[in-house]
Amino acid sequence: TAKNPEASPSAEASATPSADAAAVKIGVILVHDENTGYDAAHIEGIKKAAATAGIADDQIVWKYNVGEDEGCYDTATDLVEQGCTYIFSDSYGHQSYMQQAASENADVTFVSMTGDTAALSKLPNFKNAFTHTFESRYVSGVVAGMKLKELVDAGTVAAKNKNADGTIKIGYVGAYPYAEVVSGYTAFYLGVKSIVENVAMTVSYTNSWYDPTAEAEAANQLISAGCIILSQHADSTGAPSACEAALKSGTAVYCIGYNVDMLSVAPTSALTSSQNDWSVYYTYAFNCALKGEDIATDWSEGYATGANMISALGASCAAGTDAKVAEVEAALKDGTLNIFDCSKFTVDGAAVTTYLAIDTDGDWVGDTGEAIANGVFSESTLRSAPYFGLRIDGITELTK
Amino acid sequence: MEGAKATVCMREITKTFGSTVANNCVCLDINKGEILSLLGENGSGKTTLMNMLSGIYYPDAGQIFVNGSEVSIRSPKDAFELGIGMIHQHFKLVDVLSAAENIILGMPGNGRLDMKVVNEKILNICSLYGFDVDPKQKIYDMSVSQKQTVEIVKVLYRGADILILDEPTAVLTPQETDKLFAVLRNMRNDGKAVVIITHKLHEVEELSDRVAVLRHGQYIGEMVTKDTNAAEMTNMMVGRTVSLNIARPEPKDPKPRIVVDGLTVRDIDGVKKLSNVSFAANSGEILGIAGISGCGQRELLESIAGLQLVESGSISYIDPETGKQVELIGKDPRTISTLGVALSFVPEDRLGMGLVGNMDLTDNMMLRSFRRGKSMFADRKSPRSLAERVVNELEVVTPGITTPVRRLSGGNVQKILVGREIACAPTVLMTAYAVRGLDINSSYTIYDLLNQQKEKGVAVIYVGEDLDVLLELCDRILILCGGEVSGIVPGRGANKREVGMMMTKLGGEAGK
Amino acid sequence: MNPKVREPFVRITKRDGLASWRGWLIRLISLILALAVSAIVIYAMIKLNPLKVYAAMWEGAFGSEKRSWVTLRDTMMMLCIGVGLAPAFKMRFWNIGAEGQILIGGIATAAVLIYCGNSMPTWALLLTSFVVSSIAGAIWGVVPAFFKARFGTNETLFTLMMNYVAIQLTSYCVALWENPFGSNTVGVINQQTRAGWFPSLLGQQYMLNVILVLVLAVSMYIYLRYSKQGYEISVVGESERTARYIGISVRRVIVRTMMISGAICGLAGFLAVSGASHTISTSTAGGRGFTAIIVAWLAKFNTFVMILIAALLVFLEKGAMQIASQYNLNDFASQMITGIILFFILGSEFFINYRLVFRGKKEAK
Amino acid sequence: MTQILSLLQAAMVFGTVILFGAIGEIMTEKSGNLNLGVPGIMYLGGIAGLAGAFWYQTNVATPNAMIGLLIALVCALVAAGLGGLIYSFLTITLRANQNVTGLTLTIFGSGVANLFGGAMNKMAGGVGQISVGITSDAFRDTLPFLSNVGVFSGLGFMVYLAIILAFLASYFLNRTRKGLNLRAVGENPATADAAGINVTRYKYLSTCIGAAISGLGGLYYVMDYIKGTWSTDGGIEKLGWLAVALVIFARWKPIQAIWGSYLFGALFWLFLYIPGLTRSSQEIFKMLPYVVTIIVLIVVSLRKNRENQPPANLGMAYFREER
Ligand SMILES: Nc1ncnc2c1ncn2[C@@H]1O[C@H](COP(=O)(O)OP(=O)(O)OP(=O)(O)O)[C@@H](O)[C@H]1O
Ligand SMILES: Nc1ncnc2c1ncn2[C@@H]1O[C@H](COP(=O)(O)OP(=O)(O)OP(=O)(O)O)[C@@H](O)[C@H]1O
Ligand SMILES: [Mg+2]
Ligand SMILES: [Mg+2]
Repeated sequence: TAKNPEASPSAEASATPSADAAAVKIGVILVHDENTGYDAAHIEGIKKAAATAGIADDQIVWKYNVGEDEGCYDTATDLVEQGCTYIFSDSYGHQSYMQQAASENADVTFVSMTGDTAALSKLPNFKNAFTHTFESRYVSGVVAGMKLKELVDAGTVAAKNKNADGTIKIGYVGAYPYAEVVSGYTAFYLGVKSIVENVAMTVSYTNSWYDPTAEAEAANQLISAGCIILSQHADSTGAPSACEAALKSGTAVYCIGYNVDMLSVAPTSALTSSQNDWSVYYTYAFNCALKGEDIATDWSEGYATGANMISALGASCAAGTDAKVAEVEAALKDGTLNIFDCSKFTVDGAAVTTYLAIDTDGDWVGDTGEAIANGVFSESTLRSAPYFGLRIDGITELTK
Repeated sequence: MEGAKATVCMREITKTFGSTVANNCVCLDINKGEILSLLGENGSGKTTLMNMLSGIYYPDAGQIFVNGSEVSIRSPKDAFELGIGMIHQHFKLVDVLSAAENIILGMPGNGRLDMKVVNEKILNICSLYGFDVDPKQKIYDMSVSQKQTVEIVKVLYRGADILILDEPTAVLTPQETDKLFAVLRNMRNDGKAVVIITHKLHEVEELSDRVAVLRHGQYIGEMVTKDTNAAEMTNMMVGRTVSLNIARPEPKDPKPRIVVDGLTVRDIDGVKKLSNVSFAANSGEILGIAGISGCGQRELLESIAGLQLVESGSISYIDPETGKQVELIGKDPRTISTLGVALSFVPEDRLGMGLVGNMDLTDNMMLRSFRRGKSMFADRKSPRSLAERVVNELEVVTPGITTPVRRLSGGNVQKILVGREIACAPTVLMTAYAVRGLDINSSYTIYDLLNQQKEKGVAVIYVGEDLDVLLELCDRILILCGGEVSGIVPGRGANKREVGMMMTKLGGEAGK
Repeated sequence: MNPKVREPFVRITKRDGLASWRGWLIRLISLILALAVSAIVIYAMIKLNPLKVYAAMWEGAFGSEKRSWVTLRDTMMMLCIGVGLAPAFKMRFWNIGAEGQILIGGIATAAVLIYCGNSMPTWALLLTSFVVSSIAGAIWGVVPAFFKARFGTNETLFTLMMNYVAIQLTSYCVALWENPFGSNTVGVINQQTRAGWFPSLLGQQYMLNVILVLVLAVSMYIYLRYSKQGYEISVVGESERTARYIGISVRRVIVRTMMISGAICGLAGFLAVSGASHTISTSTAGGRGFTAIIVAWLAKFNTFVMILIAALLVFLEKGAMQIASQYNLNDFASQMITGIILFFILGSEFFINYRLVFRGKKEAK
Repeated sequence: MTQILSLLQAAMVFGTVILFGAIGEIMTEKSGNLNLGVPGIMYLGGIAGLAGAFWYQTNVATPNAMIGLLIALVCALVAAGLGGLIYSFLTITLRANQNVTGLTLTIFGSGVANLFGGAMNKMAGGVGQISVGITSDAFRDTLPFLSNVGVFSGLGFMVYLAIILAFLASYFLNRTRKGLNLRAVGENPATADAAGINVTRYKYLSTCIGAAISGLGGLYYVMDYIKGTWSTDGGIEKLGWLAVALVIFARWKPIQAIWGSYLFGALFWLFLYIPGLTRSSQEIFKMLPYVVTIIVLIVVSLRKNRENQPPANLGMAYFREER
């Protein structure tokens, strides 16, 4: 698998730090601390990038458990007072407050990770960045597809695992019906579908980014409804451990995690987890900072730069998964594989030909930015945050 | 140094509560085979002294000897082990438990509790001593005297060599009192030591062998009962000569002030508490209300004060100035009290109605007056001076007017309550059990106060337990029996026996 | 039988009228002891110099003018809720529903800012939010009060449940107002226009918060101490039977008091949304409704003492963020320290009210 | 059908957490102590159990499930009991205000637990990596004779332990002398004291034992509900509050708490099983358990009953010489 790619292109630039490298001071605003997978991944990424770029520990000021409220604004301006020139925040809910701080402190660069309003705000010192998580979800979907194929071949897929139309039930525990989530589960579904054609996916939202019991209960509900493969876009180990428990008590069900390697809680039922390597972006950003260059307003990279990957394959993975994954990953890296190839999915039975991705007037409906060209929906090219909001055929959301 | 018969010797016992010295170097002997009366005014430290024997309080200084050896009584458990049992002034009962459960509370033993055996044993004791207790009845369903009976059975059940009773008869009927006294005499004859605290001097004379007197926390002296009399005992308690006659001036120009007609009241459970009660209370006279406990006195007074839901009938108030009639039923307590109808009700637990235990004297005085004036803010000046006046006039024993009333001794709490009600300058003054638990001196102070009110032309309604007092104090006596009017007799020349009969049987002997 | 001669080794007697400066001295000593114990714990666990840790905490709360203002703003928020809870608790009404009342006030404010943001000037928006949020909070407080007054329904559980109902209602509103769809955040409301935000006063962004809450605190002090209604509240709290006996309508007092209590907690929601976060989420109250119970009780409902306690708690919270940032110490450590400090302060009251008498030291008269 | 079973199971698992909390709190409240520190105590129980099992599993080459389970149980009981001891010392001996002490204990417990939980996450190599799988599995093993019986398949032994504890507590309170004494202490400590009952000892014991039982709720949450992991999301705290609520809901009767807790659990997760809800209407639907609780509360208060009242002296400190 592609865990921890050795070098990323932007890392090479760090060879020539500018004279005032010591003057760079980085502020980091985290919505939680190292106790949640999502923040842990950011922390790890920043530390790694700092080491690569040659930024000392005392040049980074960490702020943990910053709420998505005035606390974020307070913290951001406090970091400015402490002399930070680059300030990063890791949660979407921080964005408005980061933007507010950016508009008041023109000589400090603010980066709202996973945000989407940097370009619209027209503030030169306000940036967004995101990885191509949908790519690693697609790859994890392929892993799941391989397993499903094995299950079908072994005759494990029972009647209760099938819908009336014969499609096989798989499930997805999502946080919110947010474009980032929709884009992710669609990619996962398409990944499974690339191996096993007749699958149908049910999505259950927990209405929380992190809630172990809700994720577990949503998973239990999907399992009891007959889903045989589960994946998730929520941060806890709730769903994988529910699968592991179900598998133990005799219900065949396997799962794909997110952010965190789930093998410790679900050694038999976990197949792999889709992951982000945030160090790729932070290395890029830190190098820009050291050189005094402008950071891209919207940064978005994926497999090609090593910003995405999947975790080590679990023991339950089907034979041949390794090779298949390598093949898909190579295709993603060299650009020959388009995940959102419009010929591979339909919406309400019809192929999609046009999709406006960017909302400029605040009515939450895209009005500029055509995302489809040459029969391919290009995700995360118009801005860093995902915008794939289509509900394609074969996927049902339990709640709208 | 201890007398041969003395089973308990208390030597130089001192106990203070904050700045209050409740007992100051008290020495007291309690003898086997003897009933000792402990006398003293309210707040003189009787309860405190006995509580140190029963392990509730621990003395600041002094020694206690039991059967000749020095002991340290650190808890009620220690007291039980020394054979000391006490019936407390305030009930020590758990409301939601049954009589039997209360009686066996804290008794040694492990494991499963067999209530059948317990109940049988209790019934045995009851029949032995002639008490009537239903072991399964919950305390909250009981009348005051039933509760007191449970308290008595409780000590009998445990058995005690030294029995202390703190005002046990305050709420008992005369018949129950007689039964209790018979039991106490038996115990004395069995060689046990009995201490009784009471303010009813005729009980002292009737029952005890010896009296000991406390005043302001100090031991004053002791006497053999048969060599003394009520007047001497009172003088010793008070420290000066007091006269023990209740005055009864002739009513001046009595006019109906409250006219009750066909009053019928049911309680929440639908039980009839008053049935077709009619009478008039006149200005310038004291109307006594007699009856055994639970016969409806409380409901009657509360109906007049607007605190009770009335089923039918009417209560009219006749304004002394205009002579106009006002219907009180349906009016809220506030309106009624602004008309000049005052009620001072001393409930069984003394506090809890009419006073707020945690508030100081001033704030308690304010309860009646705080609404005065249009201002948003309450006036605290006049209640303060009223508090000072009541303390001075009624000789209330208190560290100061900023002491929470809960800290005062029972009798003093009552003085505050009655004093406040009278201070409202009412046109109708109702008092219930105004002298319950009061020492004799204070009781007479209260009678004088009532007479003063009567002479001012106030219609006074007096509910009391002591028939002798009713007969001496009141101009007319209304007798209630089971919620109905058994009769109304003039106070002068009324026959105690006859009134007693009417309390238990409608219309007395004549009603047969 | 079993005569015991030994006097108990130590016994407790009640103290009367301790001079108030000695009371405060005892509290101060307990605070110092608490800091010492916490220091030992800090050192034992992470081998950091506790003095440096405390210095960092001070730095975090008051290290700059901005930080001081943020600390002040949050203290005022906590004080506001404490002031709101005071009359209810004084009446022995266990209002643990502040959390919900704050949220409802916050929802009301957010609704005004969202729906009227473009059609009203800021002063009108502020006035409307003020009124609407206090009414909303009052309603949230009155519902349990009504049932308590009428049927004696247990208010502890009722108000607790009302918190959760309010949280769900907030979730619902967030889903309704979220921007963009599915993100579960409302974002900063009126970010461009700043319509309905507290304006700066005397050049200070949070001056209005401070003034508003101090006015509330002083008024509440006077109300509880000197007004007739305040007196009624104490009587109902001490003894309902007595209150009824002297003709206080207990039902009316309960409902009226909870209306006031709820309204002030609702105002705290207004303060949180209009005066600080300019957004609404399920964490708008953030547990402060519970913490403020500690503030109100420890201060024995004296609103001026509440300022001290609120400041202490907020100081600990702000300090925690700093030590987490500076020493990479998980900021849950601050909750532990807060707990230890409060335990000591709570325990110190004992030495103000009671005295220990040791064996052999019978008091000289 | 499987959906209903799945809901019932969710209800029982959820209910068991708060049932432990509630039984412990009933024992505590029966002594007149209102301990609002239940969430904190459950935190302490949970983290201690997890830490014990983690320590055992990382230090032993081939850990034995039963030993891990016992260590976790003992650690949870002791830690939660110590939480109760802090509360007891402050409120019983030092007569501190019970409400504030309880709330403080909640802050303290959650602080300690999350601090150590975070540290353990780090030691285990990152989030979600604390693996006490062997111990957790032992907690989740179904009883052998029930492993295939519908809703009971997949329920660990602690579900039954909670029920047994509820019956034991009820028996103790209503049928034994010590139980009677305990109730008297909570109703009227002055009376109990005068009857020779050691009020202080009863209060201490029942509060500490009650806390230990409540702590089992935290242990069950960690070991069974979230399967031997730790998260700092405040999940235990919320359940702790619901346990306090359940005490009142069950009117201080342990046996009533059993069905009360399951009802609460069922209502809590029902929204997942109702088809056709939108995301916002789901949020409204999630009010159900709370609204039902409120309705039950009102209905109960309409039927006024002396037996349904809290212990009369709940929340008040007792000092013998006070009056
Ligand atoms: N626990 C206490 N705390 C404070 N003061 C007390 C306490 N107990 C008694 N006192 C005070 O000690 C004094 C003596 O009270 P005590 O109850 O012994 O009087 P008493 O003789 O029994 O009076 P009464 O006849 O009214 O019952 C009173 O002034 C009372 O206020
Ligand atoms: N055999 C017995 N021994 C001792 N006490 C008993 C016995 N039977 C009943 N009681 C008493 O009767 C009262 C009511 O008991 P009961 O069994 O009806 O309790 P309950 O109110 O139904 O409580 P729960 O819901 O917990 O069963 C209790 O106070 C109990 O102490
Ligand atoms: Mg648009
Ligand atoms: Mg007395």
